[in-house]
Amino acid sequence: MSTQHSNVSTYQPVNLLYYTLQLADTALINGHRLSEWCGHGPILEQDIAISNIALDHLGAARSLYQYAAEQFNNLNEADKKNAFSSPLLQQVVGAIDEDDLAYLRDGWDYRNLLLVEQPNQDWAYTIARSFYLDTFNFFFYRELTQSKDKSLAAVAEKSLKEVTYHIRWSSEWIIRLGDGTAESKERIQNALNEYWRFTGEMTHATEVDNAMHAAEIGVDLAKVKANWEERIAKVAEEATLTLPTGGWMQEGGKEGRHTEHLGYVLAEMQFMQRAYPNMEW
Amino acid sequence: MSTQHSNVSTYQPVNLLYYTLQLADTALINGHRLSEWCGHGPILEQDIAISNIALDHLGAARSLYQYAAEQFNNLNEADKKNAFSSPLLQQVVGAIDEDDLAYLRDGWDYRNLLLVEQPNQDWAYTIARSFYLDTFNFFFYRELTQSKDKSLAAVAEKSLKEVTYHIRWSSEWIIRLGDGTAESKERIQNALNEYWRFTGEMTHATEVDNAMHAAEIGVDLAKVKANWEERIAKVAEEATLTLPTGGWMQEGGKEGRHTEHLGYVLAEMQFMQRAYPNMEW
Amino acid sequence: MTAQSFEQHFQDKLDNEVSIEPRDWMPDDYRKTLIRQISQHAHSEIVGMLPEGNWITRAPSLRRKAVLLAKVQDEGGHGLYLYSAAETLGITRDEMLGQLHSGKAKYSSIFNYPTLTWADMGAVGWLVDGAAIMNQVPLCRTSYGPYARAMVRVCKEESFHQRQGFEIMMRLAEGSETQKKMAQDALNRWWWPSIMMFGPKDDDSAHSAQSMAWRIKRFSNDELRQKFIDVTVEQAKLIGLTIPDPDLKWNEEKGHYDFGAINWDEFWNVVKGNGPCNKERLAARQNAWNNGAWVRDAALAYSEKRKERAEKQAVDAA
Amino acid sequence: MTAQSFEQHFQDKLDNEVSIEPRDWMPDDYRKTLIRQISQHAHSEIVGMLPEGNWITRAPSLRRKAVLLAKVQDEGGHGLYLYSAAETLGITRDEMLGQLHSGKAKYSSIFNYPTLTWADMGAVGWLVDGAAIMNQVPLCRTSYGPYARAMVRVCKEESFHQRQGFEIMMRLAEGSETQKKMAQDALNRWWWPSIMMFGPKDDDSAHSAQSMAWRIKRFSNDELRQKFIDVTVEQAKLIGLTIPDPDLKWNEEKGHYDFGAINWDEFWNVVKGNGPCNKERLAARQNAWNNGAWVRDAALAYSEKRKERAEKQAVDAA
Repeated sequence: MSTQHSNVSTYQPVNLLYYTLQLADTALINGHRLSEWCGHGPILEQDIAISNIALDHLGAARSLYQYAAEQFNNLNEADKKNAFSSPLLQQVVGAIDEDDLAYLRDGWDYRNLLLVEQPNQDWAYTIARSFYLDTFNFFFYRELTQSKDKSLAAVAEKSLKEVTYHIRWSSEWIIRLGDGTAESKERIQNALNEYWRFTGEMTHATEVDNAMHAAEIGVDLAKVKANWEERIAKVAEEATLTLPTGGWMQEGGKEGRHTEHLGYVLAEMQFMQRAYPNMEW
Repeated sequence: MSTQHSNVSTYQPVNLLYYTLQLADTALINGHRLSEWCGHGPILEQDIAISNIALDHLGAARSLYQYAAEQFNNLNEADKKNAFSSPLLQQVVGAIDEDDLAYLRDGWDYRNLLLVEQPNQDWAYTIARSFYLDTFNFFFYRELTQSKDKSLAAVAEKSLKEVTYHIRWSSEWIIRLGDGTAESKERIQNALNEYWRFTGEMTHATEVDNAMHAAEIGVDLAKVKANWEERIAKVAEEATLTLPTGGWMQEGGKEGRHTEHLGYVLAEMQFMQRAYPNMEW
Repeated sequence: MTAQSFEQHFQDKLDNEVSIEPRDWMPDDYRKTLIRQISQHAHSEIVGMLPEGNWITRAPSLRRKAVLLAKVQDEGGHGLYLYSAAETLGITRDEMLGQLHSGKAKYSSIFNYPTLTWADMGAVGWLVDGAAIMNQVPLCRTSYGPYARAMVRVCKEESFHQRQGFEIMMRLAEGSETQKKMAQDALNRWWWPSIMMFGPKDDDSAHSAQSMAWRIKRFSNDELRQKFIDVTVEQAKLIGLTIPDPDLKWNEEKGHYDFGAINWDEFWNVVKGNGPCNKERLAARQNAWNNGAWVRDAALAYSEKRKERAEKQAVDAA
Repeated sequence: MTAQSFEQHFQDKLDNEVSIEPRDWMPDDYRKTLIRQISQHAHSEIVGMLPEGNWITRAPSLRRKAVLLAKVQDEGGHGLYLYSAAETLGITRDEMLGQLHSGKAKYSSIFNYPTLTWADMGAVGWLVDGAAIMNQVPLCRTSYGPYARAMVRVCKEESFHQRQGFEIMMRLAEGSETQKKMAQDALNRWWWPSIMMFGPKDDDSAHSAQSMAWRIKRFSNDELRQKFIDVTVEQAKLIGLTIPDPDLKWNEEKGHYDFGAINWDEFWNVVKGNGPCNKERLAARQNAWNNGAWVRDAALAYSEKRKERAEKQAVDAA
């Protein structure tokens, strides 16, 4: 992929890098969580389905990291030095690649949504997390196909096909659990309530979001928000569930301030690259 | 501490290093598992007690690692190169210290008993693990106070005081759970049965054990085994529990072949030293 | 004695700085206020084990790991002293824990912030324990005897913890670029929550006047906060860290630091349950309690069996 | 037709290499043997997800992570084909899973060994999938149609997995000293269990003769084992790894490798449940099943509600 944003005026290279990483990190960490189910699902067909979805997110993350690495390698030296605080990433000699971004950044350089780093707990919590995220992704990537940045637009185009399946899958599970047994209804209702506080961040614009939207690279989050709200309400109604409204929202993920869970995810995910540095696998 | 084994004839420096690490690694990993309870215990007094025991193990591990580091630093270059396979430990410039041994060795260089890397699961499993280990430690360290290696004898002397408390604590809990409610009896019986297969390794002599015993540095594991069996039988009887007998025993820990659990313990425990190398804390 | 003379007697003790003891008469509201305050303090110790407990398994050196584990364990011990002190007022530990788990009882809001890096172990020790000590030292002379005596033990250990925390920060501040950044980042995140630990401004503090009269409280929130800021700013300077308050300025005239506006919306929001970790902290305590139920049942059943057997033996022997 | 003519008809099909299909008559023992073999094979796929699943979250590169996750998912898919094939013989998936969870049904013992380093992902792919393919390719022509067709799909994917495993090993073998050691260590641990995958020696194999006659089995255990060894030894040479068998030697006369004595005590011990991970593997499957019970209940309840609603609508509309 090549960078196609020369015609954009309000654009700053580091903002585009961070914007790309928001998407990449969310995809990677979400894929990580979903992949933890592999071999442990409640029904064999669903074990396979959720692993498949994890693979989609991992694939999207890889495309985005490759693009982010390319951007980073094109930064001037001062921007390169300031882009990340992770010491091992700063020590990489020469060009960085997708794996350096995934395996050598510390938590404070990760820009994923807080929602996706929350633990799986049980099938209800996993479905609630996916439902909120998949619905967001669907409308977000639909907008992003119109990005002036051709690389992001291309990733969006590909992701949209996958997300169309994801949103159907998680919505159907919301309905099945909500309109299933008394136990499943209680469980999914609790999970939706618990994770509600992580949903505000998805459509609350950071400085990076605003800069990228102004540059017509990023999307209009207000528009995504309206669509997201309409859609989740519709599904919840069919599922005979009640969505929370308002309330305090937890934020910080897109700016590198995370919950206590991310540290454990990274300790596990990055262990090999850190214990066996500078090797080819 | 200084090395006091010049009068021992069948002695090899690397064997003493490995022997010391068997003890150090078992203490560290056991302390790690127990420390996971801190803040999550079933009763506040027991939360404090188990953290205290974890501290004892951590303290013993530190003394032993300090001694092991001293031994390693005195090895000839060929032995140094072959002692461990962990690349980052091999790259340490100059003398190594206790932290290098704890944080830069990979799983295959760890020599702890398999028993102690098993997850806490619940209070019953934790107590069963402690009961088997504490009883072993009590008789083992009692013998080790007679070691010709003055450093190990000194550690044993200090540990024995602590272990005398540990064995009382875990034995009392075995009795309390065994002779408590029907539920607690079932839980502790299951846990004792499940962890039985990791007990053979404690008193089954490896080449290193044999060499150190021959050199009058290490202890006679057959003697420890007899004492261990007698004591756990007595406690089990008072607890109205039935100990398993015979059966296949899992081994390998003392030679670096572990269960799948150790990798996760190390990924978490070593994360900082690996993500932020060469720093003082 | 008449009711009035009981009250007079109680007031005399207060006036003469004589301790009120468990069997002494005391006004109902004094008792209630103390139960609320001591149990809240005990809960804070217990919940306070969680944010620091989060780094025990990941401490960067064996020495730091041992010190941290010992510290968190001490907090459990403080909880124990304080629950015992509260029990002398006629409430059981189980009742107090029930109130914690149901959300009825509060604990210090500071523990609803996450510990995100190792530097947070420094910041928590330095700032949070530092603020706690400011609050607690005067309580060593509080009017209720068991509480005052518990606080003497607590304060001794807390000041040790505070020094350990400061030492962690100092080490980071003199370390690599990354370590410096880690230390500054932790200070940035913990500074404002720490100075909120002294509670609302005096004008907005609900219980203060009565508590002062009862000698349960001995200095006002704002006095203690000012003292903490004055001390801590100097310590930050010493190790080259920057307090994240652009309005912070030495006021020669007052002999104190002026500081910026506190975000009280955030404070009340966290108190209401919307802090970053309120749900996680409470869930962790509830899980420990619920998962431990069968263990407590077993311990109780066993001790009853033992008692019965001892009684039966005594009877048989008779 | 008489019972005898049913049997003759069945035998004719076998003799003429015509597939037996679900609705065809077949001897009870043929049916039982197939159910046992196919379900055991299906269970092996499902349990086989666990040792490799253990490294998905820790794979050392994003590419390797994606390939591994896809592979483990494929194994789930194989389980699905095979459960379906077994169901055509008149047993339900739940019955088969019940037998797995109770310990009545077996699965391949190889999955009771732990995966201790990343190199095990290479060794498992190369050796375990390699051995599986040797066993399974002949089953593509097995007499029972649904089983044969399932195996065609399975074998296509397995040979892909085997190449991926070998590629991991190759990369390690040409890497750093540590990587080479990792690869050799994995080969040392997986070699003997892999060659035990072909089952006991022909003399000691309980079901072999009848299975051969039924064309459920087409080559003997020892034939397949020899073939696997001959192929794999050459591959190990190619990447500079050493087979951990001092007795291994090319036998010019036989045109095969001679190899050392297999530790059958270990084999039977692991079959009996004493492998390093038997308890963990079974517990993982039981937990997945038990924790998923409410999910399956919900799915069933929902689909029944939907059906009822559809029927009611149909009635209302009529």
